[in-house]
Amino acid sequence: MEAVLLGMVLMLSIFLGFELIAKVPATLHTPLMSGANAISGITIVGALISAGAQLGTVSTVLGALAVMFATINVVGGYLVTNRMLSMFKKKETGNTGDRT
Amino acid sequence: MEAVLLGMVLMLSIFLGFELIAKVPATLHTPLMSGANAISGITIVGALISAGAQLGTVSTVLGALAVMFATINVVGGYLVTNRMLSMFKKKETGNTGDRT
Amino acid sequence: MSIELINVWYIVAAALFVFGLKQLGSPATAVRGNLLSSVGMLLAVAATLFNAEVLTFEWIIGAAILGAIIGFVAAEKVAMTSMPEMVALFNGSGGIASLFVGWAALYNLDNSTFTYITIVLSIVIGGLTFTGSILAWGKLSEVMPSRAIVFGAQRFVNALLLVALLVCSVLFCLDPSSTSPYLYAIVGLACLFGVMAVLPIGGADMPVVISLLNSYSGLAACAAGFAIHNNILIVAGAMVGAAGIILTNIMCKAMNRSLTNVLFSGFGAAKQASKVEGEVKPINSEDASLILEAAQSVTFVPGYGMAVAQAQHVVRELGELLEQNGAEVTYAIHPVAGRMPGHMNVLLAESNVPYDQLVEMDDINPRIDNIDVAVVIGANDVVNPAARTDENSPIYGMPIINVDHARTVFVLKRSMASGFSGADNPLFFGENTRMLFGDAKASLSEVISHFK
Amino acid sequence: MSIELINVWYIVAAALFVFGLKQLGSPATAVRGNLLSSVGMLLAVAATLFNAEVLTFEWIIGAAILGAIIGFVAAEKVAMTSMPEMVALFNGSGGIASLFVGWAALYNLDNSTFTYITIVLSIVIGGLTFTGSILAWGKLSEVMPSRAIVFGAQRFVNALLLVALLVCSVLFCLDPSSTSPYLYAIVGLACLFGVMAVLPIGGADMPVVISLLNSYSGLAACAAGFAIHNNILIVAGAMVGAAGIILTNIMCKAMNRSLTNVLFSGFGAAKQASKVEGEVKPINSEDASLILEAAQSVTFVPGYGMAVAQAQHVVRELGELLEQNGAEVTYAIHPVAGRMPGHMNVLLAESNVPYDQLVEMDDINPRIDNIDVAVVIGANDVVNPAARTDENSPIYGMPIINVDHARTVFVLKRSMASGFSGADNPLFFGENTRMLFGDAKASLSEVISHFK
Amino acid sequence: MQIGVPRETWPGELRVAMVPQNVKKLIQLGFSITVESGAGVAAGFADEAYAEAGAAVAADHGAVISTADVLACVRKPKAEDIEHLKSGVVSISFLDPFNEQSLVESMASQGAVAISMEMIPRSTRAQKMDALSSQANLAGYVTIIQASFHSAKILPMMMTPAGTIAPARVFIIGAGVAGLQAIATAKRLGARVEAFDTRPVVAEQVQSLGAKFVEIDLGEMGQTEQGYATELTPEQLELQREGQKAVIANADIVVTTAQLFGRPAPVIVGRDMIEGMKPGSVVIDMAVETGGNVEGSVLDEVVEINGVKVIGQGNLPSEVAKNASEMYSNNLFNLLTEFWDDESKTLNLDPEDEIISACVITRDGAVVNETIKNIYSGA
Amino acid sequence: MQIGVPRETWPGELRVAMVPQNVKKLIQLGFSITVESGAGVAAGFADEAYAEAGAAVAADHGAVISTADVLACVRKPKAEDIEHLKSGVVSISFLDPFNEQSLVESMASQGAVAISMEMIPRSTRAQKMDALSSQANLAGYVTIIQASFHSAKILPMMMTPAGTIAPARVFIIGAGVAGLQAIATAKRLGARVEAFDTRPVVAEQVQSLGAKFVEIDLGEMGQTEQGYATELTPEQLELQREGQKAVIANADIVVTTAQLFGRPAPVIVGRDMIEGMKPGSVVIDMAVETGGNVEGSVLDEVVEINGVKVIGQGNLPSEVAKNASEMYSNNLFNLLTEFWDDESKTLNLDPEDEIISACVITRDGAVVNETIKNIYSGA
Ligand SMILES: NC(=O)c1ccc[n+]([C@@H]2O[C@H](COP(=O)([O-])OP(=O)(O)OC[C@H]3O[C@@H](n4cnc5c(N)ncnc54)[C@H](OP(=O)(O)O)[C@@H]3O)[C@@H](O)[C@H]2O)c1
Ligand SMILES: NC(=O)c1ccc[n+]([C@@H]2O[C@H](COP(=O)([O-])OP(=O)(O)OC[C@H]3O[C@@H](n4cnc5c(N)ncnc54)[C@H](OP(=O)(O)O)[C@@H]3O)[C@@H](O)[C@H]2O)c1
Ligand SMILES: NC(=O)c1ccc[n+]([C@@H]2O[C@H](COP(=O)([O-])OP(=O)(O)OC[C@H]3O[C@@H](n4cnc5c(N)ncnc54)[C@H](O)[C@@H]3O)[C@@H](O)[C@H]2O)c1
Ligand SMILES: NC(=O)c1ccc[n+]([C@@H]2O[C@H](COP(=O)([O-])OP(=O)(O)OC[C@H]3O[C@@H](n4cnc5c(N)ncnc54)[C@H](O)[C@@H]3O)[C@@H](O)[C@H]2O)c1
Repeated sequence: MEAVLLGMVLMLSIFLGFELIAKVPATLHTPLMSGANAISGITIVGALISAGAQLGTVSTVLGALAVMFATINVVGGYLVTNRMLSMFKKKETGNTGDRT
Repeated sequence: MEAVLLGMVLMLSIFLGFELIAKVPATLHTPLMSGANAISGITIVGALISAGAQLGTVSTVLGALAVMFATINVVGGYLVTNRMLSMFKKKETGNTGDRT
Repeated sequence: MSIELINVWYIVAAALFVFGLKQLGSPATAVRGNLLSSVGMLLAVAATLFNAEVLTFEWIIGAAILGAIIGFVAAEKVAMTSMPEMVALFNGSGGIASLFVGWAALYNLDNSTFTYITIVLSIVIGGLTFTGSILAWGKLSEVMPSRAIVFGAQRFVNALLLVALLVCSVLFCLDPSSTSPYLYAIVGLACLFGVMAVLPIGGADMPVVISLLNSYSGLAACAAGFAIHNNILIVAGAMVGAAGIILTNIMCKAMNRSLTNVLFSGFGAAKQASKVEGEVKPINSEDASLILEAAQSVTFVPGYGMAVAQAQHVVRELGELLEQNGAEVTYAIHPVAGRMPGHMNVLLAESNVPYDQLVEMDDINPRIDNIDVAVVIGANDVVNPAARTDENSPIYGMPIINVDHARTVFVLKRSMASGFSGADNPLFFGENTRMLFGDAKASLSEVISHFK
Repeated sequence: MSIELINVWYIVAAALFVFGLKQLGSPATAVRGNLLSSVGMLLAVAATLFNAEVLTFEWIIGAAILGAIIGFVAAEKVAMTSMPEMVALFNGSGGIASLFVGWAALYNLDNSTFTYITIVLSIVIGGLTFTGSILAWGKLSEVMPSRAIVFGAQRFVNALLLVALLVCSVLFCLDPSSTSPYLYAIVGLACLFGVMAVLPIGGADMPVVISLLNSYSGLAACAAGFAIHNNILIVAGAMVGAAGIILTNIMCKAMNRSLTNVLFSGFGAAKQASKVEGEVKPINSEDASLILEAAQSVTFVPGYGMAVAQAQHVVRELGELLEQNGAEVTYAIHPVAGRMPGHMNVLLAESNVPYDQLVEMDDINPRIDNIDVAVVIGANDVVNPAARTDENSPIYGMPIINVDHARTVFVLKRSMASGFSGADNPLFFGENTRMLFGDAKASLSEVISHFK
Repeated sequence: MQIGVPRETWPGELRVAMVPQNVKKLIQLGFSITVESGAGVAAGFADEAYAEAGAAVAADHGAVISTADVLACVRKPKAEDIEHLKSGVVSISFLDPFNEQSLVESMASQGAVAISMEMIPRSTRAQKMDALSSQANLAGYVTIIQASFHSAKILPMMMTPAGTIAPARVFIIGAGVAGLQAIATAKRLGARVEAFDTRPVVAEQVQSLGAKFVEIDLGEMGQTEQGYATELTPEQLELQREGQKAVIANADIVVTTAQLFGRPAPVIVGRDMIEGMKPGSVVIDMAVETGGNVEGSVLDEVVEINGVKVIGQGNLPSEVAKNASEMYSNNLFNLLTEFWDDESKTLNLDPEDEIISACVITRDGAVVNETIKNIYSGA
Repeated sequence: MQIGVPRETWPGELRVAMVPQNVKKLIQLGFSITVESGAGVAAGFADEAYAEAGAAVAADHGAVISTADVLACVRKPKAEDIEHLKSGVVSISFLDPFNEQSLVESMASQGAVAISMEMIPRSTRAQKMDALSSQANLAGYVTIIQASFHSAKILPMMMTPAGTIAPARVFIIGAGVAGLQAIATAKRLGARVEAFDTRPVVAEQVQSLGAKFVEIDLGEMGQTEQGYATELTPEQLELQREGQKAVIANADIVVTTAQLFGRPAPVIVGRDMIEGMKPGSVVIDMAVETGGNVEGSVLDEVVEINGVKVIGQGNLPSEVAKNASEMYSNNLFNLLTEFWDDESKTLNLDPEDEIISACVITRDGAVVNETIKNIYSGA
């Protein structure tokens, strides 16, 4: 039953993802991509569980590796996105550097 | 756990509902309301379960009543919506009868 | 069918609802959207019938057939003009159905407190949706007086009702049982509250109320879903609930009202009968575009401000958009508008406004009562009703374009400043006047951008 | 913390992701959006640490600190201009993390077949995201040649790879074990496939590829979520996956390409070097508006068709919009455009185009190479390159406005019909030409409506 | 009441004070009207049209004058007609009371109620009777038509196979009613238009027509309550001439409209400036009748100075006599109906009314208008 | 090579064949240029400007004529000048070869290469040399300026306190180059414009300027390869006049531009139609020089018929002599540079070239142009 519920969750999430990114100005494409990339680092949650669950050394090592990579993704992703966005705040219609 | 999962489902559904009805032309307000009303007749599913579950006469009678009312809502709702919409097809910019 | 398989079907049904709702939002796909969502409903119902818990069918079949016939006949027979009240009735049935589902769920054996709370919610929301919808129907179909019904202690009574409802609910949840007296109290109070909530709302605001109640009936279904742990009820109910709220909000905006204003203006009216005057009602460009979209006749009244803003091109553009939208568009030119004779003509000719859409003051005034929206673009003195009414005004006696007689007036200017003559303008405080502040060209461009 | 409570926090985190993504879509709120979503991430991580299954922390802390330092340094040190490659690298780490999570999940004891399938999915998608991203980084940072790399049997090799991957996956699922040799085969093949998929794509298309890989890494997380039955992974992963697909699509449109064209044009190029000519590439108004939005210099080239369509007002309006958007806008007037001397001047003056934006043919031609988009509005003969190149053309020798030298050319006309002189126009088949068919006024109005 | 509409005899005057359309309406209100034969011909209104509208057409000038209760003229009545006027006659015309003391006084002694159309106040309420504005408006249009007629250059820009013609540069000095209409007309024809006025408030009005306002700092400036400009000091005038020099040198067409109500016009374009202009350019002096804004301009003549045509055409509204007559006639009609008492069928010229008190110059045998009285007694 | 630019002596001709701007460029290319003193004055180009541009200014007309290798004129050379021409001189002008047989023949016998600017083909390539178009374009503008100058009505609409003035109705007959520019100018001034042409293809062009095309069914119609209209049969002309009647009666301004290349213009506006118009209206006959489209029009005069002014002003481009000269001069410049051989510093007038074969009338002592030869031998 839980798997099915998760299916419902999946379906709703996909729709929501589609709807959210309906009309985005071109200048935001790169930051948006980067921001979404940071969110996809959510796999860190899985990594944490794997690394912490003590299912054997291999599993723990794999988990730890996963934690490291996922952390890179999360930390780097959010920071980079933030840097990109703070560029916009300064010069409002800055069309440079974000031509996609 | 399941209740929590349902909570997740709830959250996603609400967001999705918000996102879906972003910009709707005025002419469609009434049909859209009517169409949404038909969907809210989904309570029929609950009614069916209540009516069929044999948890005692009271429950069954309540369920049956619920089935009846919900059916009215569903059948009437869809049909009425359809009638409204078929009006539009005929005269494209028919601004009459749908001023909200 | 296993409960898992049923739920897979529910996912499909939910997806169909999503598609359906989405497509209902655009004229080109609305019919298809309605069809999709009805297929989803069929799927959901069919899958449910395979539910292992569903044992007897006699009751179900009887009730369903009865309901289907009633629904069908009602939907087919109703005149096109009384659709809204019909929707109200259907909505009411949905509400009471949720109430019953919640109630019936009390007879389940293994309910947790959380479940009881959701049961109470489904009963309360279902009940008030039911009676509220019936009342809305009554007002719309003029079975009962459609005006706002208000009496002195209304606010107080309503507050009391709410408190009572809350208390009963808590007491019930503390000791839930299908025979608890609080149960009946809750049902009764909820129904009563539905009536009380709709009573003070006038007939003209009913579509908004119905939309709101529609949102509630979705929430009721959602609550019922929690009560019986049913997925599809939660998804569909929540989605409709959210969509309904948004839609209600859009409709309020199109009427140039706020939701609180719609719901509570009745109360306000009871207490302070004639305080309306002297209040400036600003409007934003988005709401303005919604109102213009619904208008069937629009007249533009340009003045010196249009020239200052060099807004003639955007004016014509908006005019063309409105015409394409089916509205009748005219440009009413006051002889002294602007700062030189024929000032407006020069500008409107430049922007290619057809000569036959220009009308003189004497031609527009007799029919201005039938104009849905008069858009005053940077004009002031030439639409100043003080010229008719205020003997002390420096422009008393000058004939003006009586935009204040139009159904709605938009005034586009940057501030409350007066015009050439320096006279104060009571038009800005009119009941049916909305001020769209800002440079006329910028404001109109925004209005146009909202007009897709 | 109970698993239920953790999941409640997950719900909150998911809601924050939704808000975050939504707000990232608008310049005014993007910064806040990113913040919200990072708070969501923090919540999710924190809640997870309370998970009863998480027993040891040493590994975690070490790995996390290492990862955080790397991520921080990389993000802070990277030059503004090499952001895209940095995003690619981060994305790759996400991919390989998913691969590891899936792999580690093999060591769970009570996996169902369904779970094994999702494990394989998370490994495959994670793996190809990883190598694909690394390669994309390589191409962008010019560590390796950025051009499309193609070789003869590429298609065949790729097909073979896919089949092998599929076979191994099936075999693995039939007899899943953490020591199955198929597991290693799957990992290897997935990584190889990632490389092969990105190899034939040119450097200029990399942003699209990164966006697509980004979507994949979301899907990998989602698959990993199923593998370990974790809610938030599914929600966030699926949402990012869907958003990524949409975004990829938008980006393709803004580049005036289709996704398949981006992904497979390299293959095509390998086989048929010079077939490009003779093909008319239509464009729709929405895509045209996306391209115009990104342009920094736009020149309009009006011709007789603008006059026929009476499109002068919309032209000016679009010009103004583009200027507000930061683009430099000019109107290049050919001396014989239209049907009488000065025809274009009359119309553009009517619509109030400032005189200093009008440029003569001899002034625009030397700098037309630097124009991002030349918009040809109902002109034909005056932009016909045959006048330069084709001695047999009736207009051979007439100087023309060399719009074919601009980076992109839009031609707005109703058909492929020729102009006054009856000469065929090779411009319409140009590599950088897009035809926007339809009445010029209608087309431009549509373009404007997409320009919010 | 009997309205008399004599034929205008002023040299070059083509307008008529009342057009058939208004004749008809006035007769419906209860007036009776006599029109001198041929009065409207020059403006395009034949005697038959008047007859059709219900007026009596009389060949005898004297009869029209002597039977009228209301005498409707464009120009001031001739001195020799005054003695034939009925006592109590309401005489409406551009009376020019500032310069016509003897005429005004003879009208007073004849017992006429002399209304001077120039003196209609410039209030929002009186605008429909404001003939000065209605005629100035047309005059502004005419200046540009005249200028383009005489110019060796076309006004619009043209990019053609035979080269690009730059738009003409037009400079308008004085942006009152006439100046604004001149701006609008020149803009319509595609010229680049610049304008200057001593009243800073009009800068916005100039821009509202899409033209450029030339900024010249003259120090403290003002306008009277009526919206008329105050006179410049000699220093200010010098500043203005200095500031305009460059603009004039670049201009293909210069139009001066700077009139000062009741006073001679200031000279603001000197010979030196004209000599600085390109040959083939045109200067139009709208104020030529009140002394001229342009040095060397001659009334009703086109003078050529160094290849520059200086046009001193007077009575510009008369150039579009048909529309000018219609508008003047409408002004008169609005004036008459505003004060017409429908019951007693008389004109009710209440001396307290602010319009009446401003525009009625003589009444009951005396000069009653305050401004005029002051000037006469001062002079 | 020596270019001679004599002063134009044709009565009323204010244009000059070469303006200083082009003089400069031609000298850079290797020409030398002599300009007769005073040649450009009427168009606004002083002798000093020519001198500054590098031309020699000669007071002696004879010298300019006799030294020239290329003679650049607006109008055809005077008969008495022909004998002084160098043999082999290239003479460029509006030669009017259809009507000037003896002049053309004397030029032939003098050995001149006579280029007729009227005969430049109307191909897209030749458009930059097409003086007929460039001058017709300006003439179209001038017609409306003249019409509004003479009209008793203003062209734009005005809604004013003194009543609403309806926009003038303008009817343009013949929408060629001049007619289209007339439409554009009248539209600019705010008139309601209608137009008619016998060639149905121009309906779209008329609409592209925002004017209305009057539909009159004349049966089968056509145009020549060059885009000129074919002549109407008498029945068709009658149909046209019938169809136009109502439009003309309503019009305030009528402009006729219907010329037929090389043939007398058809009479399309009869006296009856003029009499049907309102007094104060204006009719402009652009074809007056080739016989006139309007019955009663007189060259260079304003005739009044029943209160309607019929204007027969000839040589309209000369009214805006400055721009007209610039454009004509540009056309000449384009012609010269198109065939200038930069190495040999000579004009290379290849008889095979389609432009040269069309516009060169005489060469090597004979009339070489096919069309003209046929007409002369036919006549
Ligand atoms: N027609 C003539 O010949 C003539 C000649 C002289 C005087 N007048 C007088 O002028 C007046 C004409 O009346 P009217 O209604 O046209 O003008 P008005 O009464 O002068 O009012 C113009 C209004 O436009 C607004 N405005 C100015 N710039 C604006 C901008 N950029 N965007 C939006 N609004 C702007 C101003 O309000 P904000 O400042 O709040 O924006 C002002 O209240 C009459 O009193 C008339 O007597 C007429
Ligand atoms: N300037 C002059 O004085 C003059 C005088 C006479 C002739 N000419 C000649 O005219 C030509 C001018 O060149 P040009 O480039 O301006 O015009 P063109 O070559 O005639 O081309 C005009 C184009 O506009 C398109 N069009 C027509 N109506 C349209 C509408 N409503 N919406 C969108 N497109 C429309 C037509 O294509 P579709 O049918 O496919 O839409 C046509 O190909 C030259 O050959 C010139 O020699 C010029
Ligand atoms: N209230 C009303 O309804 C109404 C009606 C008509 C006119 N008006 C106003 O009255 C004002 C005067 O109108 P008018 O056209 O009759 O004025 P006018 O004919 O007396 O003067 C013409 C213009 O010349 C300007 N001027 C004077 N000396 C100048 C100088 N040395 N250099 C440059 N410019 C100089 C004046 O400021 C004025 O704008 C205008 O502002 C007009 O808007 C108001
Ligand atoms: N290819 C080119 O580049 C080029 C250059 C210049 C002109 N042209 C074309 O050549 C054509 C002729 O131009 P033009 O102005 O020199 O012609 P024109 O001066 O010979 O004639 C003027 C117009 O009068 C019309 N006309 C003739 N008889 C008429 C009648 N009875 N009633 C009404 N109208 C009548 C003609 O059709 C023509 O449009 C135009 O279509 C023009 O576009 C082409």
